[in-house]
Formats: sequence, C-alpha cells, structure tokens
Amino acid sequence: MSKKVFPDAKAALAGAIKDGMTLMAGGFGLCGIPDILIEAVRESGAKDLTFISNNAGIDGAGLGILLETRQIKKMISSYVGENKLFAQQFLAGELELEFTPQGTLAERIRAGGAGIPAFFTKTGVGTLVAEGKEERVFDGERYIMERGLFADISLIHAWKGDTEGNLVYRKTARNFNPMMASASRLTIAQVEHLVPAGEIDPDHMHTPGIFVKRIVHVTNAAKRIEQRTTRKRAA
Amino acid sequence: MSKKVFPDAKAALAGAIKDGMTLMAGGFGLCGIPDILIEAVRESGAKDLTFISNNAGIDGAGLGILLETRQIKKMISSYVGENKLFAQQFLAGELELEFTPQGTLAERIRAGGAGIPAFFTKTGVGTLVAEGKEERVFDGERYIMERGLFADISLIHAWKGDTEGNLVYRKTARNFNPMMASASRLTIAQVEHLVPAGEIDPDHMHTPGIFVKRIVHVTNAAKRIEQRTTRKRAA
Amino acid sequence: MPWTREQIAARAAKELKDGYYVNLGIGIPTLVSNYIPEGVSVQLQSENGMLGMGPFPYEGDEDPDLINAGKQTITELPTTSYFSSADSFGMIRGGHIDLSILGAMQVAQNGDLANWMIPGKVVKGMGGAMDLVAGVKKVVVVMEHVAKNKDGSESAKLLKACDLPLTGAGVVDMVITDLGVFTIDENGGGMSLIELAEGVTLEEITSKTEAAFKVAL
Amino acid sequence: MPWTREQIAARAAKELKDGYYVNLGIGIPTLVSNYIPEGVSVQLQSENGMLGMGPFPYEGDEDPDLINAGKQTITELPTTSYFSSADSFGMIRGGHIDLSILGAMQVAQNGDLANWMIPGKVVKGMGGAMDLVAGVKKVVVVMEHVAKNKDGSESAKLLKACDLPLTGAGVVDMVITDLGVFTIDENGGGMSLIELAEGVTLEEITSKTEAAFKVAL
Repeated sequence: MSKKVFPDAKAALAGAIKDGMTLMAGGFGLCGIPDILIEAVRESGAKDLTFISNNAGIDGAGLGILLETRQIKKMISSYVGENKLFAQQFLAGELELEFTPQGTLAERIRAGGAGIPAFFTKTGVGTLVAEGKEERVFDGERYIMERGLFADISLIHAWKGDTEGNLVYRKTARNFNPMMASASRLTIAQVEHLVPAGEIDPDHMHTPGIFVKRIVHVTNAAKRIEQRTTRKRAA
Repeated sequence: MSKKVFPDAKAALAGAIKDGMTLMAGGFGLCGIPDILIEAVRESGAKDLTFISNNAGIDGAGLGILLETRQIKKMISSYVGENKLFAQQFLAGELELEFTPQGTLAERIRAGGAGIPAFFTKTGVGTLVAEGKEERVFDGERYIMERGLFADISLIHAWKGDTEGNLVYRKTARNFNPMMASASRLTIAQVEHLVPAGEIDPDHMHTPGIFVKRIVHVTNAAKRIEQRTTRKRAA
Repeated sequence: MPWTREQIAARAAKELKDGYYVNLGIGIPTLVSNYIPEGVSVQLQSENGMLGMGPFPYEGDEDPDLINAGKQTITELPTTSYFSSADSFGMIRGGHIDLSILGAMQVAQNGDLANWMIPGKVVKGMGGAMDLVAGVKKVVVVMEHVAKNKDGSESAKLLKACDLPLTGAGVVDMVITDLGVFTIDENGGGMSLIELAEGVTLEEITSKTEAAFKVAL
Repeated sequence: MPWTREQIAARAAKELKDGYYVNLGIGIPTLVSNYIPEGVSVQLQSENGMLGMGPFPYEGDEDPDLINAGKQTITELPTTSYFSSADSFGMIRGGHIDLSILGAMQVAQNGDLANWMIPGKVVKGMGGAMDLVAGVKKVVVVMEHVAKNKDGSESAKLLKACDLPLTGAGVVDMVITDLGVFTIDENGGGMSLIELAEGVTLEEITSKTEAAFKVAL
C-alpha cells in the first residue's frame, strides 16, 4: 500500500494537528465537507484553531461540532448564516470572524497554493471589505489588493482517490476542495472510493497527487442535505 | 445544430478578425496548437497582429506560417528558439518581442480571464524581467507585479468538444489552451471530436462552454512531433 | 395595480436574451426561470460551481452532491459542466456572465447597492453577492418598491444614497419593482423611469421614491 | 580524475529522497533519472503539464499529444496526472516541487544563476527556467566546472558575481560539477565545498573557481 494511505481519520491527523494551528476545510454548506476528518479534529482535542472555510457548518454538523467543543478561535468565511451556535459565540465575543467575499476567498486560497502573495480584484471596492486595503486604478477601473492564504493543514473531501493521492470530485461537491488541497503544508483527503494508482484516467483528475500527503478511505460520510427541494412526478 | 458550431475554420473567423488585433494561440511547441485555425488566419490576410503564445511555431508549421506571410507584428512568448525565420525577422527589426517567463505568461493569461488586473510573483525578481516593474516585499520575500492579459480572439485546440462548447483536452496537449479559452472576447476552438451536448461527463470537462463562442470540427489537424525520441523494444 | 412577485419576475425575464449565461439570486430572482421567453435559450450559473442548472429533482432523486448556491437540491442538464469555486468566481469576476438578477434592501440613484447587512443585527456574511455585482456585465435588481416597517409605515428603498453598508458601489444597471422599471446609467447619467406597472401613476411612484430620476416612459 | 557527465548525474541523484517530486532540466539533468537510488520513489514533473513522467516510448508508440518540456515524446505511468500550464506553474511557484536539477552558464557565490541569455547572441527566451529557480524548494545546478573558450583557454563559471543576465537571484542551493560539490547557504552564509571528485585536489578546484568558498570536506 502507498505510504500516503492511512487506516483512518484519527491516524491521518496523528502528530499533525496542534493547538493554535490554521486549517482549511472544503465544502459549500454541507456539500463536499470532510466530515469524518472534522470529527477526528474534535477527537484530537486541539484548540484555539483558525478555520478557513466558506461556511461554518450547521448546529450539530460540519464545523458546527467544533463550535460545540469551543475548539475554534477564529473563522475566515463568506457566509455563516445557518449556524445559531456561531451567532451566540460571536455575539458573546468568544469567536473571531473575518468575512471575505466568496469569490475573493476562493481566489485567496488559489493564490496561496500557487505562490501568489497578493492580487487585485474589483470585488468589494467601495464597501466595508475595502477598508484598510490598498486601492489602485488599472485601466480606469478601481481595484483593491487581497492577500493569498496558506494554512498548516487542509481537510478535503473527494469522491474518488488513488494511492498516489490523485483526486476526483463529484458534481457540486468539488467547490473549495481543489484550491484548499493546494494551499497547506499538509493536505489530508477523505475519499469515498480508494483505488490503486493507474485506475483513474489521468485526464480526469481534478487534484494531482503532489498536493495530497495523506489519504483516508471513508465509508460513512454523512452527506446530509440542507434544503431538500423536489418537484412532483407527473401522475 | 447549436449556434456555436461553424462549418469550417474560415467561417469561424469570418467577420471576427481585423488588422491590428491581439490574438492568443494555445499549444506548447507543436503540441496542442490550433493549426487549422492558424491556417485560416493566414487565409484571412489580417495583418499587424499581436500573438500571445508560448512559442512561435517552427519554420513552416504553427505560427511559423504567419511569420512567412509577415502577418505578425509582435509576439508575447516565453521561448522562440525553434524558429529561424523568427530570429531573422527579429534581428532585422521587423518583429517586436516581449519575453515573459513561462509560468508568468500562464498566470497572466489566467488572471486576464478571471478579472485579475495584476498580481505579484517571485519569478524574475532581480533579473531583466523585473526592470520597470513594481517590486514589493511580502512577509520578507521580494516579489514583482505582473499584469493580466486579455485578447480579442483566442484560438484553441481541444481533443473533444460538445455543441454547447464544453471542451476536453488530451494529455499534454492541454497546456495553455484552458486559460486562453477564458481570456478573450471571442474564443474559437478546433476540436478533433465533436459530440452532442450531454455526451461528455460534466465532471470531466476542462473548459466550460461559456468560454467558447465558436467551435469547428477538424479532421485534418497535423499533430506533428518535434522531437521523436524512442527506446528499443527488448528483442 | 402594483405588480405581483410573479409579474416582477416575468418582467425581469424580458431582460434575458438568447445565448445568455445568467446568475439568479434567491427569492423573486429564482422565479425568473419560470418566465424565460419562447425561443430564448439561457444557461443558469450557480456560483458554487455549475453551469447549466436544471430544475428541482423528482422526489427520491435528490443528490447531496448536487446543490445550488441556496443549498437546494437541483438536477443537471445535457449542457451542464462542473468546476471549482475559484473557476466559478473567475468566470464571474472576469465578466463572462451576461446577467445577474438579485434582490436588494436599498439601491441609490448612482447604482450603489446594499443587500448584505443591517448594522446591529446578526451578520450572516456577504456570500458571493459582492463578487456577482462587481463582476457580472449587467446587474438587475428585483424588489418591492418600499420597505414596510413594523409600525406600519413605509420607507423608500430607492434612495439618493444608501445608508446601509454597500454590497457594491455603482453596480446596478436596472431596478424592477412592483411599481415600475428604472435604468441606471453606468457613466454617471443617473436614474431613469422607463416603465410603470399598469395602473400605477407617475405621482404614486414619485411619492414612494427618494432617488432623483428622469422620466423616460 | 574529474567526474564524467554520467558521474555528475549519479552524484546529483543522491539528492533525491523517497517521495520527492522533481523537475529535471535538459542535458545532464535528464541523465539523473537513470541513477535513482534503490528504494527511492520519485515522481518527475514536466512543466508543460504533467506529473509522473515515464520513459521514451517504444518505436511506433510515439504520441504527439504526449511530450515533455524538451518537446520529446515520452510515456505515462500509473501515477500520471495531466493539468494546464497555469496549474503546472502554480505548483512550481507555490513551492510544491521538492527539487529542481538544471544546467547553468554561471553561478555566483551568493546563489545567483545565469543560464538563459548571452548578450549579443540570438535570444531564444527563458522558457520556464525563471519560474523553476524562483519557486522550487531546492535548486541543484549540474555543470562543467569551467567553460572552454574557442581559443582553448578556460573561464571560471563559479564566480564572485555573474556577468551574464540572471535567471534568478540567490536561488541556487547546490552546485555539482565534474570537480566537486558545493552548497550555498540561502541565508547569506556563502558557498562551501563539501566534496571533491576522486583524485581532484583542493589546489586544482581552487585554481578553477573564482568564487570564494569555505572548505567543509
């Protein structure tokens, strides 16, 4: 077996996670979140963590379970509206929060992984988001400078992975996972299907194995639905 | 048939290309170049063109055929060493040239397509490439600022495309094609295989159809090999 | 008679042109997809990483890996492609989306938009709204013309200047309310009233609008 | 006896560690792949968009869609992945490649590297060299210790300062020549000689080296 494959989430985090670290967690809402790895973070007991994640989970699921245990000190997110516990802890001053527009967040992570320390964007010009940031005009349009993000550990969810660490995501569960896989010193992926290297068509891989240091096969990802919307079948 | 599908390369360029325009052409060496579209540029007779392309083709192939007809005024490239005609025209002062490191070129094109007017990179710091560019220190390291690139027309080669314009590239023929597809007002793709929308797995598409305005099915792409290197079969 | 939510959506749908790539916000904007004119083919973008968004799934066909930006289960179409959030917002920021239709709390006569936070209330975050209004070629706001306060009074939402924190500065191109339709010139030419809902008078809409506007009916 | 090209490559191969991702330049660096130590598994990156580069194809199996950065036909392995040039150089610039082995015209004692142009000669371009030396974690130069001039004289290539235009400033971590091995401290600690080729004397290497170096044999 490849040296990258770990028997379970706990083993994959062992010796890696420490108090005060910055982590990234993939997912949009509860779609494509590394839920089993997040549970392992809870079990590790590591505290004062900063999490970079588009959302903060919901009460009882996703990063919500680390709010319950008060392991999170700070969130860098674009939207945290689904989580009552988040609001409580934030209003009580127990939680720091840095709001970043969703596209700027995605780009900051992509930049961090690609060795780009800063870039200019028109998103947020003339708003609260621009406060304290350098503004500059290019070709007559106003832009603000945003910084790349790089973390200690990234927690990723993928549909399929091989023993080399190459990953394939499924449908909209891709979201923030590919950029986060590239933007940490240590990227750990939970995969629903683990296959030998050589089985996935190399033109279909979304994340090359170089970015993935540890990989765990999970069979119990919850994959919960937040808003179950349907239409009736015609009779 | 989809409104994006054109009968041939000449029709796809008709009404689009004008003297003095800036074009991008995909490919690395002769691998993944839009050769049939380049031939149509030659037939269009458009002149004073600026081409953004990693290489300038070789004598008689790729962009080399537009050097023969003197339709190219300026190249933005990282390496033009395979082309004698290029050297001649450059030394005679008939051709402008902007050298950009290969990774910076790829990133400038990606930035142009993604609405990023400028970014910082450590590539080229302390070299000729840094001359005239803003230098800045982030976290103790020196970086220079580079600008995004955006063109009038991008010429792309893909292995497979569907009638919606979704594209799939094959092996190392991918190279500069995906970023260039996103970084022009008008992107035209030549594809070796044209299929109805719905046939390609939407998780396998490399370029979403939104970026491709015109698509041409080609059956005669040359796909030449520059350096045929082989090993002997064991007897 | 002011327009209903459905009529606002139907009016907004007239802004769709064949071949457009469109991002629809939550609420009235979502209804626009029910009124796409015949002969017009558009692709809907969902900023969490999808082009070619299909309708809700049949009961039992819900897929947790297939949701829209409102976290609702949806389906795919023959035209669908998936991509990462970075690629999705590259598409948005790079000006590749033709039209964004979204709701608002306030719009100013210079095109400023406020729709993400009310100081003193719990802040949920801007999500992708700031990226959309900054990047998409044409931004259409659909909203009720006035806000109804708890005490029964009404407050104008079309203002000389927004007093809520902005989502974007000078980004709105068109506003469709239950009373009429306004355009906003992106080069500082101000706001113009171009349509009235049937039975709504110029006096009524003027009285309910703080913003200065030209009449161009 | 100075090392041969093959011996230089074999010495460079000792810098490979199990699990490394490595980019090899053209010339002597390419030979390094023939000397990968037993028990060490490395993946070769080709900056035109490939990880897991395999050997040349058998005659008749050449694929025009499968080339390396030297435009040579190659093959894929079970570990192979393909990606765009932007993703490839994101990987390089972002520090994800462990080791780059490449040739040089000149190296200075502070780690400056010159290997892309000679003023007055036709300029071919820097290709990906500037990105590689700026981004990769460890940069190892393999080269002949001195340049042989047309008149038969020799010029030092390990210099106090490069006089050719730089490819990168302060980027080289190690230099392996036919005469020995030097390390360069990235924090300004200067150059150190750590190995001599068998039979090469300290006097000989010193006489052929303009750069100042500490002896740490």
